[in-house]
Amino acid sequence: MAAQVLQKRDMDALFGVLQARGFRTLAPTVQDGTAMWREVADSAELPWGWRDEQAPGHYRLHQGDAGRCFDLVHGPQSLKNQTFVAEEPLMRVKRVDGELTFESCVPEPVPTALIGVRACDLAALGIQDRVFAEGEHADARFRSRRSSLLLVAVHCTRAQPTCFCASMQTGPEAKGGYDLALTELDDRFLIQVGSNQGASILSELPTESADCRTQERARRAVEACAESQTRGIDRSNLPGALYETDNHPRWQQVAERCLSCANCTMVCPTCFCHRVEETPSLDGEASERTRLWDSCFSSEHSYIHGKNMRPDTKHRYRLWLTHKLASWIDQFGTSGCVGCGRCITWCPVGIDITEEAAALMEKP
Amino acid sequence: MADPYALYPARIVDKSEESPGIYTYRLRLDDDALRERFVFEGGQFNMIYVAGVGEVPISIVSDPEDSHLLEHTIRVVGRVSGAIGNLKEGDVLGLRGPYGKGWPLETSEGKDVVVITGGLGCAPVVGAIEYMFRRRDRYGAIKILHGVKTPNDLLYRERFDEWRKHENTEVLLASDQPGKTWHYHVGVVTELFDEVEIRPDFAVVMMCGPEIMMRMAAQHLEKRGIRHDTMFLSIERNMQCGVGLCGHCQIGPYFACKDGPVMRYDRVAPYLAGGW
Amino acid sequence: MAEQIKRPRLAVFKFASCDGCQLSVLSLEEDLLMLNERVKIAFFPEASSRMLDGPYDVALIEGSVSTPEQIHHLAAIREQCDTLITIGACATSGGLQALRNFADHDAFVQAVYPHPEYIRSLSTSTPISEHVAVDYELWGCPIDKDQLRKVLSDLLAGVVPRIPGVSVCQECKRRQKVCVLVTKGEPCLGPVTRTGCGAICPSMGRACYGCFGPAEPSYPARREHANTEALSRRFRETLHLSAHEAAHRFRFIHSYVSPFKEAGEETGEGET
Amino acid sequence: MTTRNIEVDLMARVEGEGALEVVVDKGEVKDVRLKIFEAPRFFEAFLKGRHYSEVPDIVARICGICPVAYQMSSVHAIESAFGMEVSETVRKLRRLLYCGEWIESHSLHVYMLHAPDFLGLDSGLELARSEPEILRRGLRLKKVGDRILTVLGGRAVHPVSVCIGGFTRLPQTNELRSLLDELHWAREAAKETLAWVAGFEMPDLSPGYTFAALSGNVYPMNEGAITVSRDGTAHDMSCASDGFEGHFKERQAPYSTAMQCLLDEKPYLVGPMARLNLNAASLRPVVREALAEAGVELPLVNPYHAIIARSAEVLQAVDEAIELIEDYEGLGTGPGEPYRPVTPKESVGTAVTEAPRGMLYHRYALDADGRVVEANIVPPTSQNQARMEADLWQMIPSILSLSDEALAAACERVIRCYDPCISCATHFLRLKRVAA
Ligand SMILES: Cc1cc2nc3c(=O)[nH]c(=O)nc-3n(C[C@H](O)[C@H](O)[C@H](O)COP(=O)(O)OP(=O)(O)OC[C@H]3O[C@@H](n4cnc5c(N)ncnc54)[C@H](O)[C@@H]3O)c2cc1C
Ligand code: SF4
Ligand code: SF4
Ligand code: SF4
Repeated sequence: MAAQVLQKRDMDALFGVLQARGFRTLAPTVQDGTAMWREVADSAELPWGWRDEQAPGHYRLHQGDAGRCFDLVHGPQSLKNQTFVAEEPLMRVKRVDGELTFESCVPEPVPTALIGVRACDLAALGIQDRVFAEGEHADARFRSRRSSLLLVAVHCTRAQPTCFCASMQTGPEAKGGYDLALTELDDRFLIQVGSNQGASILSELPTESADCRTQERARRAVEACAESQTRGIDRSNLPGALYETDNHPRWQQVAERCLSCANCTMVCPTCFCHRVEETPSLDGEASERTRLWDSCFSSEHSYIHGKNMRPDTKHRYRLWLTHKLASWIDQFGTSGCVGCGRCITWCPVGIDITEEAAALMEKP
Repeated sequence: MADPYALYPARIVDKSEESPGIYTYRLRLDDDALRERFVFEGGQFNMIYVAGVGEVPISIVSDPEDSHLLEHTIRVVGRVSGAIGNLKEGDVLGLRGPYGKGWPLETSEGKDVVVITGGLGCAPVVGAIEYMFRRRDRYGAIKILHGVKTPNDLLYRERFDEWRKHENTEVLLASDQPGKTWHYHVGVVTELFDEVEIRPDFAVVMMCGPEIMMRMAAQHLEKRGIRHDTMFLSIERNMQCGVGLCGHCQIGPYFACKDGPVMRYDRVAPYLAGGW
Repeated sequence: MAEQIKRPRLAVFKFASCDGCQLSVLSLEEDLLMLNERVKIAFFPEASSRMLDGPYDVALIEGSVSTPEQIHHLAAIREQCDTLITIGACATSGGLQALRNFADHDAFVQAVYPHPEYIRSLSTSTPISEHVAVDYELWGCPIDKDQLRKVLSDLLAGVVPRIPGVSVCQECKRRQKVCVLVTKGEPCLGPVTRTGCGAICPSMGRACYGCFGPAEPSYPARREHANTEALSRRFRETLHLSAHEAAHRFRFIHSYVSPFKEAGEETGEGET
Repeated sequence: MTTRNIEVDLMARVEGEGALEVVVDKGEVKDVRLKIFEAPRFFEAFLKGRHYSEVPDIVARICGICPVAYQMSSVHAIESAFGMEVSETVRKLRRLLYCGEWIESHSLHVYMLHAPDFLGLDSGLELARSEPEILRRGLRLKKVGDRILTVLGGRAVHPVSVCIGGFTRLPQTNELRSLLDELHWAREAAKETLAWVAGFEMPDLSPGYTFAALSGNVYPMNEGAITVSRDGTAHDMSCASDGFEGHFKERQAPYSTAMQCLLDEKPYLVGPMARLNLNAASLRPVVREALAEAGVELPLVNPYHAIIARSAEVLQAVDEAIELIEDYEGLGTGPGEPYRPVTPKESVGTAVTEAPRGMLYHRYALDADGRVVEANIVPPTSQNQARMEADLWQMIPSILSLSDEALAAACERVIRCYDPCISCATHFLRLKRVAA
């Protein structure tokens, strides 16, 4: 279907149609000085007039153009928080008369529409699909949540200095994987269809077909966003080049700054490490197994009895960066980094993956 | 399996002590259908779960041709293994598997096999050795080289004596430190290489032990002309899931759980004992 | 009856402390009743007038060592108990009162008491582990009762307990809390502080003040240290804290344990 | 043998460590010593040089049983030093926080520490066998208090959200509302508690107390004037918190690391009984009804009746908490600041608030950067300490016929009425001189 125009004043129709179809509607909202995803009733709760300011280890909100609701690029959460949730029960174990029973916990799908999904996060979702949803051991929990999502993307028209999606070829234009995609212009949205369900929803909205000027303006806004990006990663020699850096002094240098606190991995939309924790009842009759996000920066991550396979921060940082930019390609046929820049912003000491990658690929 | 974490009750049919702190368990899955379906190869592992405690990866040491009773040899080293050690016949565990890639037992048929093990944790390869002896005529010369730190660390002494009796088989032992009852080699395991003949193009090497030992051994063997792609190493990493989801067991670009635990030396060489 | 005899015997001892960690034992609620069934609470003066002599299977120790008598008392307890667990900051690192370790003790006594001659106390407040062997340490000021429950369940099941040692940040992010360091420039200690509290300070919009002590691996494989140096540098260079202010962040609840101890060294002469 | 030395080496079911020594010679009481051997922790000394913003977290560590009281007295004192007022929302939420602590602390004392004395048990846990439902009720009531503290402050012991000028975060309306179901249950449970304890058989003892508590328009927690009454009804003296040190004087006993505090050289009583007596007029109707139904008349003058006062205050706090929550207008989700900005200045500030065990006085002198120059803290237990000893002097002659063991136990029971918190009582004194 050709692109359509939805006037901003008609935006609540989108919420209405989705809700009528049984979806919970979630969107980024302003909370605690950033954007957090939350269930919202209508467009009034979107971050109208807010813009973010991101830099390494730095995030602030400012007032901007009151007529715009998607100028706030992103907060710490990505789609990962919806599909591979931070903490969830895996199973309940009971002991009855010496027998063990195992009850798997798999969530019932709850139809959920996410409004305002960024290109980088869609790309990241595609990557997590390869990890969790494909292959012999696909994860039932991820799949249940994933299958219940309806995705309304927003092509970015504003980038942060930390963003480098253009260089990773994941954005700022959403490349697919969405049901509907919006481009925000001053008074209207250009709206594109990415799936049959999206088309069917669009048909219920008060839209008109987009004229050439609107399409052109939308295209230019997204292009300008790409051009505004200053960071990037030179991927021409990846994955190979990184495997040659084993003894590069940069690993030690970054380890002296790195806190090993794991924030980068927690906010990264593709990181999938997790561990399983056991919570037995005091009487020993029952136990719950919980899956939690873990991080390759944890000392326990590589622990095997008596030793740590990755004993120092430099080993852990090396595993992380190499995994993101190189080994992921060997493992899953795609980069593990989509260029969202979150790890740069949310690192308490502002370590910058693009800067580190560039330094590592230079001869020491 | 819809849920990769789903566990199945397995009952301890038999428990025997190999030596202090090392036990061999024979487990029987409760579910008949599952038991029938359970097919594995030597060197694969199961995740073994103790209620209220946790789950650990443990190699299957029994023979793939008898999958009704699964044999596991477990050394008590910590939390979960300790809890397994406290269990007795009739107790129920949780089990899922089999996972990972095992020893190249079939492709090694017709070849000489050199088994190099070190330290205490050589259970994963014991199953493979037994497998070959049960099919002794399919293999060429079998040479078992085993190194320990002190004479007291030598486990399975009877098994070594048993194996030694087979035809066309050599068993060589080395201890870093001397001891009164130790009448084998004193020194590191790589020094035993000088005592055995290895035919570069006819031998497959299987190794299990500390990474640093395996790396040294591989470097020695390389000098003796052994090709990298004929050496196989059993890799140990922390594993939470066993199926490539949890990320813990990465070693360079590999997941030890699904690309291993048995891995070809040419692949893992850059990542051994280097903080990967 | 035979069942009763076999119940493990639990004792709770107090040294210099605020009682908050003992209170966490009493706050186990329903689990307190279950615990009371599974163990014999043999010595817990704060909760019961019945004080039975040792030996004890498990002793929980609250508080730091700060008087000469306590050193002897502690040695006696160690002999009486099988498994000794310290509960809380005071017992585990010397606690807030270890601030005295950096000052002139006599001046302190004189400053606080009109009759300093009545006061018998050591010039330092030290962790239990400085005096006797400790089997497990529960961090936190106060401890987290869920951690306590887990450790007790493990011990009752005959399993080696594990106490996680990763950073507060992990929990902070898992709970979808917004980083106060990045969004507000607050000097948060979360990145170098041990997990366990549920990241409640950032949840309450403020910086973590390190009450669970330094993050470090929970397995004895290698005792490495949280990178307090880099965090302190960050406080000074981009959050514009003075050297003194940055040091005070670390010289607080856990002033006497590495690496907070070293990171707290920049304070002015004679001050705490 | 005419001289009897009665000793309780380690008093049980009190917070902190204390001992009791009574010397009786030829049928006459010669000495009564409440010995506090809790190790000194020198809080006032290391407060010096600390930034005002660190004070609430430091002083909370004085006592894990009533950390909120310490936080409250400190923020009020410092706010008064800086001449600042807090918003009405903050004022109410601080009351709510205090309600949480009262409910938690009082329920613990009533059920786990004190009731066993009237039931002939060694510990509250023994109720698990005889009356498990009652024990469950007590633990659940305590948990209601813990939950209020957790919603407002992150955790029950040493909550983290109190700061000078307000809170670091204000709760969302729905977070508070989620407490209401339990609170409604708690209101009934608190009534049952009051009826239950009022039915206990209690010895007669009326030592003729002088009562001291805050009193004002509302039931005191963090507001009201210091008020003294000699009969429990008439207000004989009244002053603001800066008058505290002028009337109440501390001295150190040689056998104790704690200080004793006297009013005109004489012992006086602080705590729930004093509060209840002096504030009968501001009791909530539901409390008045429950007291009447239980046949309790004010003023209360017998130390054993403290358990009744405590139970009445649990009801008072639960009922007020419900009202505070129902009235609460949450701040929505915008990035508004929950505390007022602070401008430090060189100044001195004092405050008294009502800890569960009674008046808690703080005074701070601060420099222009807002760093503490001097601190003085007088906790309730040091105020009650002389009173406890006086009670024993008075009671012991009438029970001399008892065996040593029984006599010791009887003395311990009197002490326990005060819910003494020895961790608090110790290590406070005026900071006279500070190391250079
Ligand atoms: C593929 C594979 C096969 C194995 N086969 C055997 C076997 O046949 N017999 C045997 O005795 N042992 C075997 N191990 C080692 C066994 O898994 C560990 O000894 C066991 O995990 C220790 O757990 P614990 O809780 O007792 O130790 P702790 O020291 O208390 O360890 C705590 C946690 O760390 C992790 N961990 C610790 N040590 C290891 C380790 N060596 N490998 C992986 N994760 C570890 C686990 O998650 C464990 O739960 C194997 C390991 C792997 C990876
Ligand atoms: S590595 Fe960093 S920039 Fe790349 S996807 Fe993860 S968080 Fe985003
Ligand atoms: S607020 Fe503190 S604990 Fe949370 S992520 Fe930021 S630095 Fe870490
Ligand atoms: S966030 Fe830090 S200071 Fe706050 S409770 Fe947790 S560990 Fe303690």
